[in-house]
Amino acid sequence: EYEPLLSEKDQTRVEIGGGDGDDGDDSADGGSPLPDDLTRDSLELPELSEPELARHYTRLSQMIYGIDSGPYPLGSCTMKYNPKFTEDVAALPKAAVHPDRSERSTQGTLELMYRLQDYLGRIGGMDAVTLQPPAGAAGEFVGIRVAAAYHEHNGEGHRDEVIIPESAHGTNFASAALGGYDVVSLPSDDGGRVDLEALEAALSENTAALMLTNPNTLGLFERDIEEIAEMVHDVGGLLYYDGANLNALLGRARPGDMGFDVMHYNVHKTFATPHGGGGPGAGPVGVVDELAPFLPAPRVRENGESESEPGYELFDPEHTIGKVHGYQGNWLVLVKAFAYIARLGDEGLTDASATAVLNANYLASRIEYEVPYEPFHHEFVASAGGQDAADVAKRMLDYGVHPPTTKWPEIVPEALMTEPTEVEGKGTLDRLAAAFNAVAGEDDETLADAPERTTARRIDQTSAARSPRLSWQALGSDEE
Amino acid sequence: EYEPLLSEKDQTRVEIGGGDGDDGDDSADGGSPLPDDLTRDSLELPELSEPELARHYTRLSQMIYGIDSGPYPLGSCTMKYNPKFTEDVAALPKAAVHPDRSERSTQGTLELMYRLQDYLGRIGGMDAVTLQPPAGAAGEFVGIRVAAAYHEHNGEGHRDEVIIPESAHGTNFASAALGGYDVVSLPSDDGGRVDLEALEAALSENTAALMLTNPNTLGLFERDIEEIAEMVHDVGGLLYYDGANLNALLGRARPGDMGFDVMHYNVHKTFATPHGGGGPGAGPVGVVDELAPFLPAPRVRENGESESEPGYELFDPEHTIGKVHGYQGNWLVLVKAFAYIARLGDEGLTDASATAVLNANYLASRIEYEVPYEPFHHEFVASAGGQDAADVAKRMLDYGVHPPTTKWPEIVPEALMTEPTEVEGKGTLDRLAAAFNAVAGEDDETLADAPERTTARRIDQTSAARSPRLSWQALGSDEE
Amino acid sequence: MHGTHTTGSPYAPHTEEDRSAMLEAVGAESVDDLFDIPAAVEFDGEFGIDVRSERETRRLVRTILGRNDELTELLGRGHYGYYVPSLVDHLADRSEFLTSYTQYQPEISQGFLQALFEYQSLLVELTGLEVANCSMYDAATALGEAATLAERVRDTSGHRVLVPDLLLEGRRSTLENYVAGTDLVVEEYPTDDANVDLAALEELVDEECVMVYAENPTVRGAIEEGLESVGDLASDHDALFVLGSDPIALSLLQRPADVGADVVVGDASVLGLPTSYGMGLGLFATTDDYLRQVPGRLVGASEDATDRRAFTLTLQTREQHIRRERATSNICTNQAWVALRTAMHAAYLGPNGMVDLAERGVTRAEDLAERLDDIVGVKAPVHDRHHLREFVARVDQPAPAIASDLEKRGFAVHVVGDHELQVCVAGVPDERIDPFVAAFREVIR
Amino acid sequence: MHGTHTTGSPYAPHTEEDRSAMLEAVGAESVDDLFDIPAAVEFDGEFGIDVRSERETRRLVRTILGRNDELTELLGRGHYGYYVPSLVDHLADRSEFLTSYTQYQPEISQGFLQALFEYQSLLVELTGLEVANCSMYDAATALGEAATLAERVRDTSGHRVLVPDLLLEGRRSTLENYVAGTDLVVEEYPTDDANVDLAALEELVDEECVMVYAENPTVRGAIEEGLESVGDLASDHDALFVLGSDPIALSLLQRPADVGADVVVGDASVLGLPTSYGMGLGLFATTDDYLRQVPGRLVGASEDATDRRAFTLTLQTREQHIRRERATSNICTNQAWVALRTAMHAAYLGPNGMVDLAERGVTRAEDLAERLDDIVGVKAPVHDRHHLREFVARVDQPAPAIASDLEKRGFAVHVVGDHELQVCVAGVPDERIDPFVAAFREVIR
Repeated sequence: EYEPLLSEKDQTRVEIGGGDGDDGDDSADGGSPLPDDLTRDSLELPELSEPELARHYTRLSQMIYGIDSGPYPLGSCTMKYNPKFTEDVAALPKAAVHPDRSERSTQGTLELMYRLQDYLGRIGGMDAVTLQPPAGAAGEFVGIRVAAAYHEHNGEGHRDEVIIPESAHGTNFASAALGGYDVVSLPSDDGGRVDLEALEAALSENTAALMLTNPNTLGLFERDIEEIAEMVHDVGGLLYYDGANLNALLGRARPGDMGFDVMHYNVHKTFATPHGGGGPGAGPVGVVDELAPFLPAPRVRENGESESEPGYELFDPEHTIGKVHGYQGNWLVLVKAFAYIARLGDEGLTDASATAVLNANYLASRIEYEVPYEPFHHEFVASAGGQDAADVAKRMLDYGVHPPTTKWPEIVPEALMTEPTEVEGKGTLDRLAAAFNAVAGEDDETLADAPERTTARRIDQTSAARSPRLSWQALGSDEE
Repeated sequence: EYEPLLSEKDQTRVEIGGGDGDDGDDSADGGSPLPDDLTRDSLELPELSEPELARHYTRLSQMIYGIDSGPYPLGSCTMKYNPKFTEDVAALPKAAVHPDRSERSTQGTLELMYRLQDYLGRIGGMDAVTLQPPAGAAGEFVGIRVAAAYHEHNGEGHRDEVIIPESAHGTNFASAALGGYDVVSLPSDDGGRVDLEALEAALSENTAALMLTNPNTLGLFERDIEEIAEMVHDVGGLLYYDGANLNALLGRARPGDMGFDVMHYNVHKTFATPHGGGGPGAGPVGVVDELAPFLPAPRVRENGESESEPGYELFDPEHTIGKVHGYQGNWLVLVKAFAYIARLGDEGLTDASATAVLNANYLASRIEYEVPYEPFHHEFVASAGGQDAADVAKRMLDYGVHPPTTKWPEIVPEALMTEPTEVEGKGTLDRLAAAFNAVAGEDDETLADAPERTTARRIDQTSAARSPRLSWQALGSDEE
Repeated sequence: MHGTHTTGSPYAPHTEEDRSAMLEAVGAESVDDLFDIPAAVEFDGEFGIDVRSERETRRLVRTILGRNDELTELLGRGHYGYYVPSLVDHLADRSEFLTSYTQYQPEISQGFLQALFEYQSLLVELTGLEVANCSMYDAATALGEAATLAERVRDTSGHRVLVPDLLLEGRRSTLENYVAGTDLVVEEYPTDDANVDLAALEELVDEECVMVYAENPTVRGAIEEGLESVGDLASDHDALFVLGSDPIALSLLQRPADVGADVVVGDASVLGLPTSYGMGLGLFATTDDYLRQVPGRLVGASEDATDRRAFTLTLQTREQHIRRERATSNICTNQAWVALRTAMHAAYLGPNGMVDLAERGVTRAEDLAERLDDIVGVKAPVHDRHHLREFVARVDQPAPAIASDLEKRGFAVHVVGDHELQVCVAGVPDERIDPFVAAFREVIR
Repeated sequence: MHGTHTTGSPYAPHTEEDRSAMLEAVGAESVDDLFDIPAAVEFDGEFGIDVRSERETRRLVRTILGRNDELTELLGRGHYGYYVPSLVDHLADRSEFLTSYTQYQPEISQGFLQALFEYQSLLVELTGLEVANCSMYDAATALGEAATLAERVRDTSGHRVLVPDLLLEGRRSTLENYVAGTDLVVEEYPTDDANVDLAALEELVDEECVMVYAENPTVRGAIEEGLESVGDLASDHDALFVLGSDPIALSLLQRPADVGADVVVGDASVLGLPTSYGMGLGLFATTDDYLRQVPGRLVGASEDATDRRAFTLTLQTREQHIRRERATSNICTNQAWVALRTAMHAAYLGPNGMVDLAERGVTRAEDLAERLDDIVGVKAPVHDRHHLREFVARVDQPAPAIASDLEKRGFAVHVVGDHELQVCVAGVPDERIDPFVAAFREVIR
């Protein structure tokens, strides 16, 4: 059922003014405490009561599919169950501190950050970690900036190219470009992995870095990773690890051990922090020792004042690139990630990856769509074949499940990029496979008309983009 | 969409035993720490993971209409918005204390109870209050027991009758009966109020008490209340106030001022604590000074140790009836009620009643069904006339609103007992009226087939009662 | 303008224009005109309760409750502080569960009805009895209801109700109130080393008894060893055998159906509720024989008009809103939301988790008793029994002084005799045990 | 057996039988067979991270964070601790909001899309500009994005970006990183008594400028008095005028559209988020002219196949997942859930509440400054301006020592100069003001 906009429920205009700017009791007589030339004239917004708002947002929530609604197999966007207790720890009153407080009075916050830096370092095989980047893409940008600063520091500021496989996440390209680099796109080989010859050709003295996802977006492990690392390092480039698919490898392999110099972690993908409908996320970055002096400022370290009861302090890395966020990133998200890691420990983390890989393989074995590339790990990319992958996704909505990521990576025609994660049990995977297979047997017309059982039917994207209406103000009076 | 039972998702049987009862390391070898003859053989229940449970209960919640879903005009069952912040205060870690702790270490709990006793006394015009009854009906029972103890104490143990108007809540009759009283049922006069002649006839030296709801279940104020009180008191009886409809009178009239000797408060109805799908509630009882010595034990008072910083202690009233709950009732509910009262204060409470009465009158003026008795206050009873009131209710479900209480009180044929409360705005009342009026224009067949847009269609009550299936064990294998 | 609301209910959405329009529609000049209250009983005073903002109110409650001391509670005796998983809070707090009314309209209440049906099923498995209602207030009131049920189904001339001499005062007193309106008389039978004194009970039971009540574990934490004999004694004399227990104990100890229990009562909120100053959840289960005499609400399966399974409150003709003074109980609002929480917690644990939790209650109590027993001047446990989660310790010094000294060190225990303390491990974190033993050593010196 | 789970992920539902059946289905002996990792890079070590129960983990975090002192924070400078009503927590925490992904499938995401559309509309009203995106990370990154937008839409030879000398270091440094890959150069212009020094700015602005940035209020809490002139200066030289502000300030102060702002950035989480160590919500609004150059996500209205209004992410061809290295920004995951909370908080306040909150920010700051000014050795406010919620005070003694002494008494303030403190009233409860003034008096002696 349709829920009116807040503005369709109420619009109240408040006139502002009457103030002369004197230090008198303006607020008492309803006038503004500011002179008129410093204030706006009026403000017109909805004015509703608490019960009305509770109903509005309750109703809106009912028109959203979340991880507690069912499986969410969005490839490379790992949507796993978000443990409820992590909300409780992030809501602790002592978590609510101002970033400008003294280090002395925020030892708890600093200790938690220190411990999380340490955990992440161990998990990724990295020597130093910054928690500042507020999302994965921000982490990529930090990696790019760190690489730039490193090369600059070494008198190699001429390096102006970043090499990225064609099948990589779009953010890789955009982050490299934001960092001022030219992007050299790398084709895949027949097996869906990095083409070593093409890489050889792409590498040069202008190479600043190669950005790699491993397992890649097809779920394939880049088996030649050692050779790739050697090749990149041989020309003086750095190797960047996109952490989007780290959930495949926990406890089995570490980017640091594969020769990566710098990496980001996606805490919502790997460490189960909620995605919140599009954030906040967190994209900590780990680096090898050589790059640590370039990390953003500040980081946290022990202050060495007492051995029995360690204290913590902030410090600026020697050649820091500065800041990429006004403060220290998405702190409340970091608290949840810390709690998740502390809950699972070695065994839980390792099992999460093992089970995620088992789940992907099992699900792939149950569906009728072809999966051209293997052996995949935590995700696989099926092909919708003669069907339109986007239509397949819309039709899957009618079966009560969230569809996979579609039409990407482009190496697979009509791609259905599928990642069930470890939290789906066999029964759920069977239901999910049944949904895939039901759609596989349907005709194009049915698919094109889908979805038909959802809150909204198929939404017209073209009209949305052709005549953008981005606010209730833009809707026009006929709609209000 | 159908949600399977937990038992349909999993059944796991755990065998118990292997223990010899020695104080050895039984648990280490998997055996029971108890000898077999003290344990059961096995336990068979569903064993599911946290994500599966989150989805189960999320799905179940989606099949429930709550106060945040829309209006809930259940007459005499006041369903008003439950302020979210009251959940926060009830969840404070310091609210979680054990009832057997020392008074010294639970001064916070005792102070809150003391203050709530005090608030309730002022609101009801009562001299002493107990918070122990865990629901309204339990409050009634306390009132009945207190009356019995009082009469007994005065050598009037022979009084064995409680007079109750026909239109009273069912619990009045049941509570009086549980207290061992014969119930004398009192007809209404033509105006829907207490028939003074009938009351005169019913009163006698055997009268222990008259239980009265005011405004009564028709929403009418018992204008003769002073005379009624005098009549009851003249024969030595006590006057009991059923607090179910107190939400009509806050700040306008107090039971104590009307001559009532004892009353209960329904905290969910008057003070907005959530009803939780059927509880927990709380039914504090207030009494005049004369009855205070008979209240349940213990109550809270200031300990008089310090004037500057008052302390609190528990005490047993001199002639206490003892306990009606193992401890002190539904403590967490009391915390919420306290917070609500402290938030609203005099002005908020008074306005709540004024607005509740305005809302009832406005809604009644908008609907096409006849409302035979007036002037009503916070609720009114319309008649479905030639329609079946229960069918009307079922059909209203199809219009997305919760229907009123139906078929009661019986004084109105096919009663639609309606109480919108103060939290519904004009717009919502208009929508509610529209639902009433849409149904009013429909034929019996449509009504009999209703509801058709709900999770479940009309449910077969007869079959449910004729062959009760009260557990998944009773469902039989064909259903599982 | 909610942030600064100073007059009126903050939860009423009305604008002044709304009020005017509504008054006009009903033909009144002001809201005052709508009230029909004789002047003589009108209230023109004030309550003297201040209006507060939401924030101020939260601070007020936080300040008041802040006066509660922070103690590690080794307390039990009917109310337990087991850890409740976060899942329970988050799911039970969904407003659809929290803010709905009793399920009088089952078609829009299927979710809650199913959850309560699952709760009833949980109790059926735990007790082995066929029928469980969907809640009473607490263990004490459930016991009272059991007695009135016994009177109804055993309407001979008998009127004796036998309960153990150790019965908690709150339960005993509540029971007395519940039977005050009946001919029943509550009598005690003695216990022997914290179990039923079977020989004494045999002496006491006769044809005048309508009910024999026993608890497992007993109030002192001892596990009953003669339950079958109690059941036999009761049934031999046509008395109901009513057993008091709880879901964790029932996960491990003898199944009530196997020892002849006719009714099981107790507090089911050992699962689902944290320590909450005695707020509870009355468990009530019985056999099919007494189905139509059961107090309280029952959820049953049925079908809807499309023949799909659906749930509904059923057998409501037992209840007060229909049968009035002839109802099986006066209960109306019960503890549905707590029952929901209990079912959630049980489902979270699963049978393995429940048995494990009970078994650890045995071993942890045993271990702690042993450690206290090592202290000179302490004997623990006093009773030569198996214990579940709590036990009695004898101290040479006066028990109240010891308890008070322990409290100063941050620990709360029960005083149950001049030289007897009761100590409970339920919900106590492992890492608090060592400090407790250390504190005990200190105060006993 | 979740209560005692010691191996494996506690959030994976698999039984051993499930695993076996699944392995059989995929034709593998063990899960190890499914991994295709060369032996040389296999990890055979351990992280050394202990497994903990849920309860233990909660206690661990509580213990660690417990080391944060409890202070009354009179802190601002870009991050504010306004009281967030309970409604926001309870509704935003509904799992449908909290656990859903970006709305790539709008048909099952209408609720979130509508909430974000309403958030965008809120910003449109507040700024008077036509387009607002549905979030950036925070104020600093939004400023960085504004600069790269300026470079794109002003692709003359110009490369100068002018910012105030008082600009917060975190914003300045972030901006520097955002423009590091461009030809842009960030330069400072001076301020005069905590407002833009218009004369100096006029000297500095030339045709090489692509952007002039100013904030209202300024970082020292002073309300800008020359914004229109700044706007004129910028537009006279074809530079973008980028204004930094926030929803509370915007409720009361001059409307950006009225002073010629081309872009508004800032931290919108002043509404919706409590103090959270700098976590924020990047506000980004601009004019229709730059619609197709906007960074980040946009929600638009459209129709579904039945012609009913429906919402969807739109103009995605600007974004990285489609346009890759030619995208308008690299942002993907943004701060959607915080935007939801901000919209909720704004809706809770309504326009009256928002204006009132801003006005009280003016009067309370004024009042507190006056009270501090009464103390010998203190001048407050230092700047002869109107202030919103914070101001600078000059102290005769060294400011760091004063701040440290205040901290010992439970109050946190900013040190912004050798003899300058900055004090903020936002979110500070009224009853903490007297004790603060008293403490200030004490430490100044």
